[in-house]
Amino acid sequence: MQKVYSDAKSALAGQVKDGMTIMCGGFGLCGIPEVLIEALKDTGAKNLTAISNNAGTDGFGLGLLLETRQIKKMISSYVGENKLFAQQYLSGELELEFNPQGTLAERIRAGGAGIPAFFTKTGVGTLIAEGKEVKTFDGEDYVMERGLVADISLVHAWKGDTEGNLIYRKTARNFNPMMATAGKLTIVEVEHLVQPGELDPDAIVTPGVFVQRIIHVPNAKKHIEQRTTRKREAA
Amino acid sequence: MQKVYSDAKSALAGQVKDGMTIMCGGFGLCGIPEVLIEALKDTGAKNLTAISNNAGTDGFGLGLLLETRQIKKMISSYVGENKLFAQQYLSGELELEFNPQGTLAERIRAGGAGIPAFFTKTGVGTLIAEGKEVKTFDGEDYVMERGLVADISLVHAWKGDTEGNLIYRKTARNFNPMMATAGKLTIVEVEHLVQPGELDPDAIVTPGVFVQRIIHVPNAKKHIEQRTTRKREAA
Amino acid sequence: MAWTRDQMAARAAQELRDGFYVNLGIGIPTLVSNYIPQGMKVSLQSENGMLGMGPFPYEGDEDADLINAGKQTITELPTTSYFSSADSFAMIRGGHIDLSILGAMQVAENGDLANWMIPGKMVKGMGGAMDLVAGVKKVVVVMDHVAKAKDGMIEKKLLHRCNLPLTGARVVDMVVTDLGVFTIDKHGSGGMTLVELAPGVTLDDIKANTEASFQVALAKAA
Amino acid sequence: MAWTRDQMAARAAQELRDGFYVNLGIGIPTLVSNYIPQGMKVSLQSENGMLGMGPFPYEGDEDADLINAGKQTITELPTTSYFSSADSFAMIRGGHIDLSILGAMQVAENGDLANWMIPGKMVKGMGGAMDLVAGVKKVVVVMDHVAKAKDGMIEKKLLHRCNLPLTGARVVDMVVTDLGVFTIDKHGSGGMTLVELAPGVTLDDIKANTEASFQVALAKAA
Repeated sequence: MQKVYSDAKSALAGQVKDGMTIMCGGFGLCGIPEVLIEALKDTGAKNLTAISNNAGTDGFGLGLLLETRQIKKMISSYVGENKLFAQQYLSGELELEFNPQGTLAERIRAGGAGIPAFFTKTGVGTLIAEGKEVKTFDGEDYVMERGLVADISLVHAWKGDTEGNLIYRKTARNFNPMMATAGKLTIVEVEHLVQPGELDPDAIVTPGVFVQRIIHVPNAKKHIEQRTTRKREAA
Repeated sequence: MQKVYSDAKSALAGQVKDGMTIMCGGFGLCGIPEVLIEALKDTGAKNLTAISNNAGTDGFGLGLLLETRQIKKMISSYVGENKLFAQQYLSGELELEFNPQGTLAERIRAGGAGIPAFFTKTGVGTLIAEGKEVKTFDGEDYVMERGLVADISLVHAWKGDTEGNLIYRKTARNFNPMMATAGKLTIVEVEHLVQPGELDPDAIVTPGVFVQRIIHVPNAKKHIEQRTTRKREAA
Repeated sequence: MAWTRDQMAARAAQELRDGFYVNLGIGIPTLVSNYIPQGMKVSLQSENGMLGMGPFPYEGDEDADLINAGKQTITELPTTSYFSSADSFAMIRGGHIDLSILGAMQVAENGDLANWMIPGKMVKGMGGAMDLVAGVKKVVVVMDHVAKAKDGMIEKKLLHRCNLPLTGARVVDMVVTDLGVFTIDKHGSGGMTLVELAPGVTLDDIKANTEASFQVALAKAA
Repeated sequence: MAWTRDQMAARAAQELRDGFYVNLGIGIPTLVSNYIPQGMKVSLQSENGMLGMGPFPYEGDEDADLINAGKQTITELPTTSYFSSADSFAMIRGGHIDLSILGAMQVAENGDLANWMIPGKMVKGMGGAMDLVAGVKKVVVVMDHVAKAKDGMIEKKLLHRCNLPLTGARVVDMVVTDLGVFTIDKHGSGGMTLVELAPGVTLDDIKANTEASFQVALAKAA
């Protein structure tokens, strides 16, 4: 059982089919599995449903698969950074399902944890609750939300060992750990590929059982959407 | 806002009332908040409901509060190591609610996460599902289980900083992290009390927001229930 | 003389308490972090998975892996912890964050809030706003009292009922505008109460710019 | 000649596959770890929060913070990771564990399993058993074919229907007893099938000791 693949192309080879549901980690462009997304584009698979908090930006992340019109539907919480997305959505080419960000995160966590549905206060009394079961617990209303699973999850991690144990870096963690648990096939790109024993077992965030395939991306490109800084004060 | 208290007695002072629900971390005697349990006993509070995977053993952990008959009801998954428990249960002194271990863990996680109920396959078609809502999702039956919260959670951690950020050691983690999130008041004993900045922020398991009070227990007693070993092979 | 953006942020900052865990929205709410009183310990949560958010980095110190929910580069503090989006919203939904300060398009007198979509216009999504207003213990809205359209028309934002799709029903505890401060009894039947006027603003100014019914209980003289 | 405990464990070990993640119950199932074929990679999960469980420690190396679900001292491996009970059962409930091998009091021909309580006797609790049988992809029971009571009476354990309270309904895929091996079509209507006999055990021996209805499809000669 060798989990390490030489590159993104070989890790995806023969796995992606038209119409599949793909989860994609990241928040904005932070912690997205950029190399795997490019390889997903290169498979040419069409009519994909993409579950991802955002839709990338024009030319980056899932934005690439919008250009090639490979995505049929997005399940997201915020897509404000992408003009191409707006065009395709307004022209009716692209389906869109908005989820509150916490509900999206919890639906993915539930999918990976074998929980088909749960109740949350979020969205009660709003459009989000329409058509969904609402139930009262201890005098308060809650809406039922369903768990989400994917055919393939694409994940970006900071360090991973050859067993698939993963550690994330700062806010690049975001949706990656839950998505790792909710993919029937989970493929991970890691910035640092290490041997078993090199990660602190108390600090591993994603145990290897959730990871089927790993690639090493030693020079991951990273993008900053909003570069905000402060001036150094004079000494 | 000073979270660090000098000892268990002062950390509990004025907080424990008769009839409260108390969560108590640990699996068997591994990772139990032993010093806080002793202080809980010393408060003399009665008619407590204790939520804990086990009930300690005779003379250790929650076993201490069984001796003093301070516990009215236990919510647990396995209580096989405690003769006093059996006596009090069979005589009708003690109420008992069994939960499958994973359901118990998830109910506590849900309580801390603002989820009043969720569905699970566990226990469908058994005594556990009796009187509970059963619902079919995608052709399979699931039982609805409720989230759990506590008035006070008692937690044992390995390292904690003065902010309440916590790290656990090996299998002593078990129920402690979820219980830290599900207590209206969460009180933690840590083996090593450190300053902010000494813990790796990517490795913190319990962020400080969940912890209201911390005590330092530098010489924590630890107990082994089943000492199993193997022989060293001759060189 | 209405409050400036910074004065509104400073007024909202009066709702901070020592030891609070706080989530600040984009825009004026972000400015609130500049008005945390000296000696008061306030921890900022960023819903993309961080507790203990520091200020913007010095030029050259930006880290692409370290951003806030507005995708801005930020820094960490000695108290910082990182966690997943699921854990972050468990923290929010579970009621562990004390205060959320955010912007709004409309607020109704019963505490209903609309701030995520205008039908017919491009919809960007609600992000974490619905979770924040449903889960956080106290929700303070900071916004201009009225909206000024391009054609110079004024649209009221404090209404009997929101006519935009809701972000949350009965979720707002307090509204700070450039003209004054209102409290809302969101769980009870007490409705909305004007509790403070910006300097030089009169009750008549407020009445002229407010559709919502409100009581008046001014603690300070105008 | 019926199988010994070790032979039963060895037979159950034939269900292991390279790369499997496996949870082993207390008793005979624990012995299965001694029969992992050379060169096969199998990772053991312990439901109290550990993946990659090593053997018992050498004397003197016991660590009170490092135990398995049977509360026995164990060791870690280079591949080990630790996690909370919630995360552990998310792993189990979510179907990420390939195989669970556990003991039983009774198994019915439809895959029903009873192994946690006898009414009227002291009940210790189900621990993680209900979650394991509901969540793990394949469930193999290893047990004596019949129970021998103190008075010498024999009680059958493979039944039409369990008369003890269930641990799970339609959950068992395979039963390994000291007399043979059965498969169960738990999701379909195929019922129970005898697929293997222990050496020297006859079909008549099985019939005499089994209440459950079963088909016979012996792959190997007895």
